[in-house]
Amino acid sequence: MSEHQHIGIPGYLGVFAFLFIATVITYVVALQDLDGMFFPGANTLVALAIAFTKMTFVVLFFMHVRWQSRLIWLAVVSGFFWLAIMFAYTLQDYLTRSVIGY
Amino acid sequence: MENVDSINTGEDKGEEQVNYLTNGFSIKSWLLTKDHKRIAIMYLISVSVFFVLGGIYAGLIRLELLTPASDLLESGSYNKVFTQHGVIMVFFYLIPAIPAVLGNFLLPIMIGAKDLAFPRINLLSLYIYWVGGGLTLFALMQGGVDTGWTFYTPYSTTFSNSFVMLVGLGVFINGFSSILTGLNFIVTTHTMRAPGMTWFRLPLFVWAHYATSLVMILGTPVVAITILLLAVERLTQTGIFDPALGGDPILFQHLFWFYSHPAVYIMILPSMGVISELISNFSRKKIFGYEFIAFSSIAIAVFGFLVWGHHMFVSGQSIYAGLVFSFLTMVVAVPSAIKVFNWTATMYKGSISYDTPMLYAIGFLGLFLIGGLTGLFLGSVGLTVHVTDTYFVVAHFHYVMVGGTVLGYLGGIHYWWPKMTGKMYSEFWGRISAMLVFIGFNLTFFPQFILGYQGMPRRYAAYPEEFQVLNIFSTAGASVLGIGMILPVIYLVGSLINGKSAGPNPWLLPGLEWRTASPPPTFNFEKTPVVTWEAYSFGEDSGLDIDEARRESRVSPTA
Amino acid sequence: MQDTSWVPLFPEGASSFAWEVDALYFYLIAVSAFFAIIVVAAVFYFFIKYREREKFATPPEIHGSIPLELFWSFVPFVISMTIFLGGAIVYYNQYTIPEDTMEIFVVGKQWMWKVQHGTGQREINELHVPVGRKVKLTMTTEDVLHDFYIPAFRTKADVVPGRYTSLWFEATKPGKYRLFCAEYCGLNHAGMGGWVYVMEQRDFDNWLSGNLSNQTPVQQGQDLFTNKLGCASCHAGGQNQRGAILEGIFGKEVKLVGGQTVIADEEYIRNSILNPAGQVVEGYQPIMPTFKGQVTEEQLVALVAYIKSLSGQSGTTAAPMTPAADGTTAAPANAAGAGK
Amino acid sequence: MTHDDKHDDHYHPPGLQHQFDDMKQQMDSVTIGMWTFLAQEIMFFGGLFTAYLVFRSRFPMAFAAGSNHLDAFWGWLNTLVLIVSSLTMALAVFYAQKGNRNLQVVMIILTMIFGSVFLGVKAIEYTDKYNHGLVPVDGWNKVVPEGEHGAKEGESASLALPFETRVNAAESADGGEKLHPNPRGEFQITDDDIALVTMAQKEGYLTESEKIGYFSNGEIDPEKVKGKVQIFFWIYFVMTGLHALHMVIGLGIMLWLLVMAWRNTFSADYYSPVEISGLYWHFVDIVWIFLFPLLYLLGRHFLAGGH
Ligand code: HEA
Ligand code: HEA
Ligand code: HEC
Ligand code: CUA
Ligand SMILES: [Cu+2]
Repeated sequence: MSEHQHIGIPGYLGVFAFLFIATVITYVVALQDLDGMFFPGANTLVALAIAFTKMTFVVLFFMHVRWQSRLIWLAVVSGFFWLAIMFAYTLQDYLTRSVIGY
Repeated sequence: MENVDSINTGEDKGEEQVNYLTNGFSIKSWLLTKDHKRIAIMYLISVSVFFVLGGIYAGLIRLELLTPASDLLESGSYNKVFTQHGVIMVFFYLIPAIPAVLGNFLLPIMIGAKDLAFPRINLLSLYIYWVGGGLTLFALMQGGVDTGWTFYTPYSTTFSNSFVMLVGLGVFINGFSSILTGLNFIVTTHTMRAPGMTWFRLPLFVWAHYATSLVMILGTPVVAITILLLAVERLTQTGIFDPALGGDPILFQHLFWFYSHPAVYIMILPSMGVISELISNFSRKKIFGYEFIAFSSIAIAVFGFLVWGHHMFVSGQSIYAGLVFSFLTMVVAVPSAIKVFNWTATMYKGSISYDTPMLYAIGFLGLFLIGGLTGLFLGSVGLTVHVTDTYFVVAHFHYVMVGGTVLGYLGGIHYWWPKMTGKMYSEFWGRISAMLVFIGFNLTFFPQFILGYQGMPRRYAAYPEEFQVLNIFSTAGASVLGIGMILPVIYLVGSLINGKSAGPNPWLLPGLEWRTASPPPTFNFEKTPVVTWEAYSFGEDSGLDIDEARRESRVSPTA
Repeated sequence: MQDTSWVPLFPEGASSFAWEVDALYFYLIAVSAFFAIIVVAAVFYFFIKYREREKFATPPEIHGSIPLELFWSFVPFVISMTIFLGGAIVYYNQYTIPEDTMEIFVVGKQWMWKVQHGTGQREINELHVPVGRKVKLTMTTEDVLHDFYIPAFRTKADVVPGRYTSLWFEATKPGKYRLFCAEYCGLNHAGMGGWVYVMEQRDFDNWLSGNLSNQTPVQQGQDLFTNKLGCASCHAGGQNQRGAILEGIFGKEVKLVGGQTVIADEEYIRNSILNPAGQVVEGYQPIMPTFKGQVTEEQLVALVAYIKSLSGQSGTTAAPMTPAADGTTAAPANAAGAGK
Repeated sequence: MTHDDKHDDHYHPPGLQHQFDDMKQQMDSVTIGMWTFLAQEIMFFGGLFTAYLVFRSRFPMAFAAGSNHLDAFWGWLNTLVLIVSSLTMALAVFYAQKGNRNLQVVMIILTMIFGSVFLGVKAIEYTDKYNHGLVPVDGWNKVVPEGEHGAKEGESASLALPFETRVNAAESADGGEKLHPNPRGEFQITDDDIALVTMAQKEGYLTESEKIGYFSNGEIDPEKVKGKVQIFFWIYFVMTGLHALHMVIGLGIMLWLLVMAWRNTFSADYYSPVEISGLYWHFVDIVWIFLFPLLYLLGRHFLAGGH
């Protein structure tokens, strides 16, 4: 398995630089009215997309998943998959309610 | 097969071997042990205490329901009694029962490991269980809870005057015990298998525990956080579940059932694992459709997460959601069906013994069948609208939980008793009590189906008179059931004193656990076994010396 | 529609979709019986036929069979889909509310049901509906979850605080049916029930236009107290009662929160019913709801008469209070024709 | 405990526990174990995220209003702090693998420092919420007697500059700490929040459930809006509180690592404790990566964009 695989110091710094820039972008973008410019929810979408990308980088490089066995990949993916199940099936109720009450 | 033989002779009748029980007698050697077998024994004792307590509550419930009026217990106490019965039975008995006792004891042995991957975490999980259980018992002594085991809001957050926080805390803490057990099992199954023990040579018991562990890992944290939110809301009197504060009680139900439906599979899957072992071994035949049983466990674990909304059909969730959850509920029933059919097919052309564990297994088949099929009634959304929150549900879940899991647990305890203690129990009393449990059980809970369809709501301290006759049957059955459950306690404990010595392999079975001494030594095997045979193979390749055993069987304890 | 009255231990069905639920139920019983008989018969047959004949035998190995597996996965799947479809159809009928309904409002409260008709008529723990009319209940609750359940109509729905849920039915047979609270709601959950009266339209109109009665005021008051208004759910006696003790108070001094005392005369009792928060008895929470607008003047008179009788006043023999759970005498006179 | 020793008759590399056969098995077990644990953690926080999701989808404006009371600058700073700590953590693992004790120790200490800075900033933020009556529990806020205040009412809603929350804006306008009167330490919102909702109503942004959620008799009801903002803060405190708890636990683990690293325990052959503690640390970082936009940023554009 992981015979000390990693991206070395430059690699780590590179990932860090990416995370840094992404954080700045998140912040700046949050102050723009993307909802008005594009479509409602655009702000949310962008913010979450950036967060997701950041997470992916941390998981792959800082947490070395990039070099791990399929099993570890499976563990990572299933964690998020289950989370998605919880979101999807809960919302499936809320979003299909009639508006009586709330 | 030399390695097999060398394993098989755990009983080189020479010096009394040191086994895990005789390896240190001080209290400290128990409390600080890292041996999974000792931890399992401590779990066995603790779980039994909770079972007896839960059983006493059950007795009180049944006594109160003998008459329509609420006379033995006034409604406040009755509410506490059934709540505590549910909480104790579910969280402190049924969920830990098979995994933490039988799984803990046997899983490492069955895969040929020295111990679980993380023995200290295993011990920690026991301590967490004790702390959680202790807190709950403390809360009960302070006055108990009356919210129902489901803790529905806003009653639990705002209206109940009972010890919701304390019990919630107990359940919350206990959850981590279950998470850690699951974690240990997953890792152990992945990394600790003996040479030659491939995935498809694993006993189905191990597969079942693997599937269970998945549910424990992915489900339990959700109920933990939910109960935490509930406690914080109760503490601060603001929050997200009480509509008076702008919250939403249905969100609580979603979060609660996201765990608690999969939790029913935490309860049943290990028992199904036990049944696979029992049916195959006591028919002395390879299990029919090994892969299908193995994968159906995983399928149940995964799809079990998609159906929680079937507990909320009338809760006010959207009609659309109700339909989707109903559909998925039907889909999860299929893997269970596959298992039932495979078990039945396994008996075909077997050589079936009538020993106690097998009686329990047959009992399981019948009762789980009824419990599962009535689950379909409940999953069929149009029908549930009528029967939900009635005794139909009560009957359903006792059929699966008692008829399924408890019977599987008892069968397993009998089956592995010689391994765990080195002593044979009394076969005569074993059979008697198995029959009593079966009869008493049906008498108790079958009438409740009828009551339920007639419309008797659950959690009622007093009920209209027209329901009394069936309730009398139910209470009578519970008495028989109670006797059936007490008996094993007596004769099993008795066997420790005067039971016959069991020998490493009293039934001459191929599983790895039967290839080491009874009770096993601390590190399970004298030498790491090398597995060269398929699971449940009784033929040539299993290396069992049948002729020798036959010759000996004239003096064998099972004769 | 089928007639189920011959089935032993079977509940009466009295709504337009009750028969659908029953049909689904019988279908499921048939499916269950089918599988149960197959499996149990096979198990028993094998159990006996292949019992152990010699110790430690090694019967032939059978690994399994893919076609068989597929067969017994596919068949249950198909059958379970029919169950789902059946359930879905019935559910759809139960929960999609038709047009042209008669709307009635229901408010749940620990531990009583308050019902208000479109015409303003109010009742407690009772529901009067005409036969053959589609009725829609719009429901909510003041405190915790409850569940409005009428077994004979084969329908129920949770009542959720902070929002409305609804339920509809069309009663098909005049009669008197049980009403339960089916969602656990605390102390007196088991007592939170009553009756549904299904009446011919003419009787129903009569009922709506007034509550004639030939009971004495004390009897009428007792009836109101224990059944109709649900006073007994708080004042029924026992240790857990949340309301003030009413036996023997009449004419005595009552200590109020804030230290005042008042004499419990007619006026005081009347005020206590209409404006309970105004004079709160010491040692109690001000939880008694106001009954203003729910009790007519006649009823007030009757209530006062009854409470007086609890203190042995005005020549009437003091009637011991009966528990709230027993609601069997509740039928008003003009609804009697509706019962069978 | 005694039986361990009896068993130890063959060679054990340092750090190998009795139940394992070799280091690889141990390393695999520990890694799988940690990832399984993290999957568990995902679901643990997942329950909270679900709650957030449900309420935000229902009351976006109240959440925007709540979000605007948070100081996005602090949140942003903390994100950076955590990212840096993640970097140092990754480097700690790197040096552990290299067997470089000194740099390893340095990196662990740096990680701990950044972790503490994060907690410090959190403490500042919490205090700020306490002072401004934003703790969602009545009576748990700073008591500001009537008369001692001087807060400005009716700030324009579009005043917030980058790096400034509206609370700051309102205060800096007067130059100095001015608080609303809060004699009973209740949860409070400002007129700006109501203004935001009113604005959204005018522009037709309110969803159906919001109309039910904020209105009484056809009018915006400040009490009801307040209730919804309160839910936001309740979720905010629970989420960040649990996250902070994880940070504290993480610091504890770091301390333990520091001791071990100091004693030069780790080498190219045995570094799994650093590696798996790193996994935990990064995970906690990831949670924050999501908390930051969800709690601090979403809805901010309603103000900045100047609707
Ligand atoms: C061990 C625990 C356990 C198990 C295994 C199950 C298994 C199932 N349960 Fe049960 N259930 C509970 C414990 C359990 N349940 C509890 C505790 C509650 C109540 C909680 C509370 O409210 O307090 C409950 C409540 C409950 C409800 C909600 C009732 C209500 O409150 O309204 C529903 C609804 O769908 C349901 C359905 C099912 C189904 C479809 C299965 C299926 O998995 C069953 C599958 C098995 C079979 C189907 C039998 C074998 C199959 C065949 C022989 C072939 C024929 C099959 C077909 C034609 C498909 N259960
Ligand atoms: C593992 C789970 C489990 C188990 C094993 C049992 C076992 C039993 N249960 Fe329970 N039950 C639940 C889980 C379980 N139950 C749950 C979750 C609820 C719902 C709670 C809620 O609504 O919140 C419930 C509710 C419930 C009710 C409905 C209460 C109501 O809604 O008002 C009833 C009523 O009959 C009942 C009865 C029984 C009986 C007779 C047994 C018997 O099988 C018990 C037999 C065992 C013993 C009797 C113990 C051994 C014997 C002794 C220790 C000797 C001393 C005792 C006597 C002599 C009586 N249970
Ligand atoms: C929800 C519970 C509840 C219900 C229902 C209820 N009460 Fe009460 N009642 C109380 C409580 C609590 C008090 C004492 C505090 C107070 O005076 O408000 C009280 C006080 C009274 C008093 C004054 C008693 C005294 O000792 O002076 C009278 C009279 C009374 N109730 C009559 C009635 C009648 C008549 C009804 C039905 C129409 C009724 N109550 C229904 C809870 C209830
Ligand atoms: Cu109301 Cu139960
Ligand atoms: Cu379920």
